[in-house]
Amino acid sequence: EMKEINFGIISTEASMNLKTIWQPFLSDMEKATGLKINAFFASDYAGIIEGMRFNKVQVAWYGNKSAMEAVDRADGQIFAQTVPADGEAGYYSHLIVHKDSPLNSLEDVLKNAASLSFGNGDPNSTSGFLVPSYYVFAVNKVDPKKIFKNVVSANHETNALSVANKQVDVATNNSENLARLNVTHPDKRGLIKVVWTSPLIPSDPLVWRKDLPEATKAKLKNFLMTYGTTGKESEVAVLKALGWAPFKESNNDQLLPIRQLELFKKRVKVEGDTAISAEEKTKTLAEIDAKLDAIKAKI
Amino acid sequence: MIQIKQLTKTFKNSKGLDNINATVESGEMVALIGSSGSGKSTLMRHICGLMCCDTDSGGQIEVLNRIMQRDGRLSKNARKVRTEVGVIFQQFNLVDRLSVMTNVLMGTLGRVPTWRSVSNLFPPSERRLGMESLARVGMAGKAWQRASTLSGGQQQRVAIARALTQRAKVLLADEPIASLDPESSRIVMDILAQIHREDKITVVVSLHQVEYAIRYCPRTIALRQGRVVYDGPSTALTPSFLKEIYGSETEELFSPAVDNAMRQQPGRNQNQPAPAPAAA
Amino acid sequence: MIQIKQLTKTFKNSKGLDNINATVESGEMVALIGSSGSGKSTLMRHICGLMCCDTDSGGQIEVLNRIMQRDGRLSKNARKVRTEVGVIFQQFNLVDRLSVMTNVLMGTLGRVPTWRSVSNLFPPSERRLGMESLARVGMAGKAWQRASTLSGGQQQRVAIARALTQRAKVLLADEPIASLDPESSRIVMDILAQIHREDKITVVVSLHQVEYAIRYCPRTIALRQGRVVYDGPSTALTPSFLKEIYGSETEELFSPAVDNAMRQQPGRNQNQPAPAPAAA
Amino acid sequence: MTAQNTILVDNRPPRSVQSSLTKLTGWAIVMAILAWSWGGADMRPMDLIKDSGNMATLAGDFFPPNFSEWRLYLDEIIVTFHLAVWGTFLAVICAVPFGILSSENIAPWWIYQPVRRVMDACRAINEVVFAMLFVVSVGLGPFAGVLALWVHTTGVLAKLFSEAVEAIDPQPVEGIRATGATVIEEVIFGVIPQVLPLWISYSLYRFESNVRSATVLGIVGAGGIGVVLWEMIRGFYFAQTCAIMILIIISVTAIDLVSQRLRKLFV
Amino acid sequence: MTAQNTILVDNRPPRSVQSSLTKLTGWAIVMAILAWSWGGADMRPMDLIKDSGNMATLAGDFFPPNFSEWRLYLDEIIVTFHLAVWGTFLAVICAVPFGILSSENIAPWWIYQPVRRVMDACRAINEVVFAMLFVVSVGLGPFAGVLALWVHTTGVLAKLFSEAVEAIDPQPVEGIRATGATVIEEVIFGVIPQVLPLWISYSLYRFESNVRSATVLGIVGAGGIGVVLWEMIRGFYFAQTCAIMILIIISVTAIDLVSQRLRKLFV
Ligand SMILES: Nc1ncnc2c1ncn2[C@@H]1O[C@H](COP(=O)(O)OP(=O)(O)OP(=O)(O)O)[C@@H](O)[C@H]1O
Ligand SMILES: Nc1ncnc2c1ncn2[C@@H]1O[C@H](COP(=O)(O)OP(=O)(O)OP(=O)(O)O)[C@@H](O)[C@H]1O
Ligand SMILES: [Mg+2]
Ligand SMILES: [Mg+2]
Repeated sequence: EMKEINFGIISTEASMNLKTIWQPFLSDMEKATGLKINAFFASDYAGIIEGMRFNKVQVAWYGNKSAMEAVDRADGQIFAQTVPADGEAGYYSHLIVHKDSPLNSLEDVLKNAASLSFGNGDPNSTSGFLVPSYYVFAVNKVDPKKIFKNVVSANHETNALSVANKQVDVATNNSENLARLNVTHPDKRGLIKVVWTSPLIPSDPLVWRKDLPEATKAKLKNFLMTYGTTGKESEVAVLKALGWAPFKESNNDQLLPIRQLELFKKRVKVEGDTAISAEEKTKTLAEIDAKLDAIKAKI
Repeated sequence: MIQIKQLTKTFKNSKGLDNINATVESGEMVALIGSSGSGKSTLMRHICGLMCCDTDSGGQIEVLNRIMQRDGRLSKNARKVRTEVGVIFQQFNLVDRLSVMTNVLMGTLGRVPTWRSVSNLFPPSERRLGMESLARVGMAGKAWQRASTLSGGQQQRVAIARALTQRAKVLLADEPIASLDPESSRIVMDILAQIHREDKITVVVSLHQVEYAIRYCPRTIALRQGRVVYDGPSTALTPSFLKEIYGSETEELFSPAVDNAMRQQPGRNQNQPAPAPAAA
Repeated sequence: MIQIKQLTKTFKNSKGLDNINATVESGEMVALIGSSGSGKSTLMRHICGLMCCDTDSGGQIEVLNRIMQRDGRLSKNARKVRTEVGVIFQQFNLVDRLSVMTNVLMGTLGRVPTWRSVSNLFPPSERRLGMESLARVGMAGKAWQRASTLSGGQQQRVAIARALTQRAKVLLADEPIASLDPESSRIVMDILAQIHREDKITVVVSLHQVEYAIRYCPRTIALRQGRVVYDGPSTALTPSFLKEIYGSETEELFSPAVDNAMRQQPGRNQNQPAPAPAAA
Repeated sequence: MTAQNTILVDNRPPRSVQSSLTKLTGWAIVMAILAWSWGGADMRPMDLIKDSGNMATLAGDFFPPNFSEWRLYLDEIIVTFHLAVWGTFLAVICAVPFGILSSENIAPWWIYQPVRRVMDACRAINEVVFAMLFVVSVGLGPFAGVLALWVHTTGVLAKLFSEAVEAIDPQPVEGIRATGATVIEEVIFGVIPQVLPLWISYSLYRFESNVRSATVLGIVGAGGIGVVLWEMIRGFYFAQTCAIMILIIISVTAIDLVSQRLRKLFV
Repeated sequence: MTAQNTILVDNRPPRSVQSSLTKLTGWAIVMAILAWSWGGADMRPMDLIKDSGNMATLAGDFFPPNFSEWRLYLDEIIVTFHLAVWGTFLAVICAVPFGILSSENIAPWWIYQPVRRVMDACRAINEVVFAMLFVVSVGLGPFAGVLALWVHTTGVLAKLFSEAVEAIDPQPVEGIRATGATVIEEVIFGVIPQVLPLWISYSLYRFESNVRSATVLGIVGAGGIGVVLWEMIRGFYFAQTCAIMILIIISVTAIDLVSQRLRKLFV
């Protein structure tokens, strides 16, 4: 039986990790579970995941990509999922252009690509990189590095502002980020036009270490699943501040679409890799395809 | 030439100068004597406008009939006036890392346009003048050496060359021989006397030893605790007379203090033996 | 007491010492003379084991019958031997930022255990000895002052006090009066002579001026270009004799060179007037 | 005048009590600050020993380094170097006037106070934050990094430069002033020759630091090896991370050795 | 012996040609490096002017600063301060022996070479990487930050310290050696008193830098104001970002002023 839980919180694509917003939620958690909750906030997931791997963090808040790493490297297991306040099951990846741009659809973008500059997302970003590279580029069998006039990569914030400032013609972004921009800088948001929207990306998961004592797991799960559903005004308010409705149960399968994309990305990379021998290449590709098939079967 | 009126300078705890009134005429060579701390350097620094006297004390200094400072404020054209006053400092005040020649050319800054000096494009005529000045003090051979590689006596002579290059009408020399051995002292004083004679420059030289004042300067001004206690012909300065106005401090003025080297002033070595009575 | 055999030291371009052989008996007071660059300091540094002679030259130095160095290698117990040799350096070699007292207590490092010295817990008996040594050189009043605030002559005396505190049996003094005025020189030489007399300490003192050697030391060793050119009674050192063995360099040995101050060695001021012939 | 040849016996002159009191207070304050910070810094020295095994495991992941993509790393290191060169160069150019203007002994207070505050601001804010800001205005890539290093380094160097200026010997400057020189001439002939060796030494030192700092700028996409380094760390490719770090160490050491040589030439 | 009282006229003695050649070569190399780096650093000075409007707009968003949550910021700044205090303190303690052991004039080459290389490595690797390493052994939080600062700062200070040691006057050390002192005594009484003022000055300087560096450690969860700062930038809360930056500037400036005072006491 544990007395203390180290709770890691990173900024994900969909949420911020400001201590002040989280504090009421964390104290409610302490009260309800009787565990002492030590919260740690970080801007980057590497530290939290390594911490979880060595049992310095027991429960953590992740984005999809980082949750995948946590499951693979750090004995993590997804057990719950947030639900955005608007009730959607997740968020979307976008391609954005300036309001005055003549581009209005994905076709326009791909057609005029040779004269456009493209702001790609951080390679670790799900919505900024992974999703568009599959649904926009891989599906259409083009390589962004080749078709665009030039490509730079940055985080969502920079990409949004770069489009608003006309420094790049097209960029990736996501619905959460644009919503936040709409609150803080409506004028900037007004300068941005969405030309493409992806399929739904599942919302942020909560991950715990597999080897957590069952009793502790039960306490945590019980708290999360009931939070905000018992009709307490205060709890609803806390969730609202975090931008959420009550939580939903979830498991590692949440990651399957993401894994699919990740594997696909890997496959493209191996295909284009000239450094490895043809024999090795076919072998690796076969492995990847096998994994892809396994995922397809699960879905 | 130099007119000093009601000059008073108060330092934090003490009076550095106390109601000094003096006039030096054109073409004079005046010695300024006084024991250590009597205010010789302070007076010199006021004359060349590096220090200002007490505000609203009514103090005023005119050099070449132009006001250098009044009431504790530098006059607007102090910079212009300074170009007419050459100063030789007690610690030479050369720039160590520059060559001897560049140091000497600093004397021309007052008349060379800033853009020329800053881009190191001194006119050839000025360069020639600098070299001539160095030759006059016997330092032409060291023109391209760094100032820091010179011995004390040589630095002193470079400082004189700088003042010469300045073509100043007034030369202030603050204890130019304080850190030199007797032979070098003689050489430096001879050079000053020669400049005074040949170029008709007004010279004010502060000295620690009365013997030199008597030998080289017709007139002496003596300071004590910031006040003028004597102003008249140097020949009148007999030991007994000095004792009268100085009290026990006389001894120091006449025989070089043995314990000077023992004072807690490392890096400043003031023991001069009795000066050689014969000039070159 | 000190035995030097076949000592040769080659610097990059020149021979610093060239086959020196000499023996100093217990209780002697020996002067080491020679012009600048003749190797006096180099010899001293070999005797106290701060420098090693050429390897495999057969050179050897014994102090108090224990080997200090042989064949260019320090002996194992060089550190122990060093504790018996007090050294007064040409530039005093005090630690500026420590107090005079701490500097003097450095003399006890050879016998005080490291843990005591490092934690500044010198035994009271050693502290008393340090204070007595300071008193002997007339510096007890400055015991808690920083060494950097002392004048040259005072620093020299602190260096002597350090050597006294070391209770060394041999004292090496390298030009202890080179940077002092005549009065301070006399004081310092008197102190050395007194130590020699009262404590029966063997003293080797290097000097620039033969007059002092004649006055204070019965025996003189003269060096020239790293070689011993004279070893015998000081009284035999007449100017004509010196001229014979030294050639034109004699002059420097007898009358302090006027242009010493003009050599390009700022910070080193060697002009001593003729020493006062009367002792205290 | 009195030759102190007499033998004074004065067994224990009054030791300066005040100075040892000051020292004691100083130490007490240091101790108090350390104690106060103990809690805030969450010091748990025992944990370090207890779980050092974890660290060994993690460090083990770093070895053997994987140099398979060394060409890419090398290219990026060279970009990092370029970035540091220009960032430092521009900063040195700006730090000269700002450094002089923020020196007490040259500028009047109504100039040096505001200039210093501006420099403080440049210094206080991290390069990465500046990089973020510049990325927005000039777009992604090394140029934003150059600008960020420039602003931050200007703040740092202006301070170091002005400290050197404040420590100069005033006498040569007075010597020049007395010839009737203008203020600019005083600075050029009196101040700069005195501080030049120190300035060069500081600039080289900062150049080295900037090569290191440039590796962090990658976090926000401002070019150089940093981008690759972070990608590797985030992807948990520790063997590659190790290779990159080794290359960084080698190149920083090389720069270090060269600049040490250069410094010796000037000082 | 010859009193140079004669008047020599020697109009233009041979100016040292070699030194001006060396200078010219030096400048040529600098220019070449700058030119070479131009492309790599992707210098686009025109963009800076062209897009200065963007920067102005962006800067405009920062004002007026929003201090509504200043208590949180202040708490975090204090944690950052604590972190820097301990990181620097531990580093100073370690830098003393390592600095001495990496000095050419004290240690033999088979000691100073390896020690220097280790210190180079500590210096070349970023604090953030170290923070990651320590997170796994001591867990998340400020302590990991302290350890990271410690290792990195030890590398930096050891180098600065050893530079000070290499510049000492050897004479006092010889004076102490000649009394038969041990090597440790030589160092304690001969070396340390000479370098202490400089060491203190360097340590205080590094402390200031560490307060600034500590703001980056937040990225990996090592506590301090850094986390908050990053979140604010990420979330486009520029008014809050501005408030935080102002607080950082104020506290760094305050530390600066205090440490300047302290430095003057010791030097
Ligand atoms: N800037 C200053 N601040 C405070 N006191 C000063 C200052 N300059 C000079 N004094 C004091 O003014 C007095 C006169 O000093 P000054 O340097 O003029 O003496 P001096 O006659 O040139 O002595 P010396 O022969 O030693 O050069 C001294 O008591 C000195 O301490
Ligand atoms: N470390 C060294 N490296 C090279 N040459 C040296 C070294 N030390 C001394 N010398 C040379 O050895 C010679 C003897 O020097 P030393 O210092 O012993 O002379 P000295 O007799 O003490 O002279 P002075 O009276 O000037 O002190 C000189 O030519 C000197 O340049
Ligand atoms: Mg004076
Ligand atoms: Mg010598």
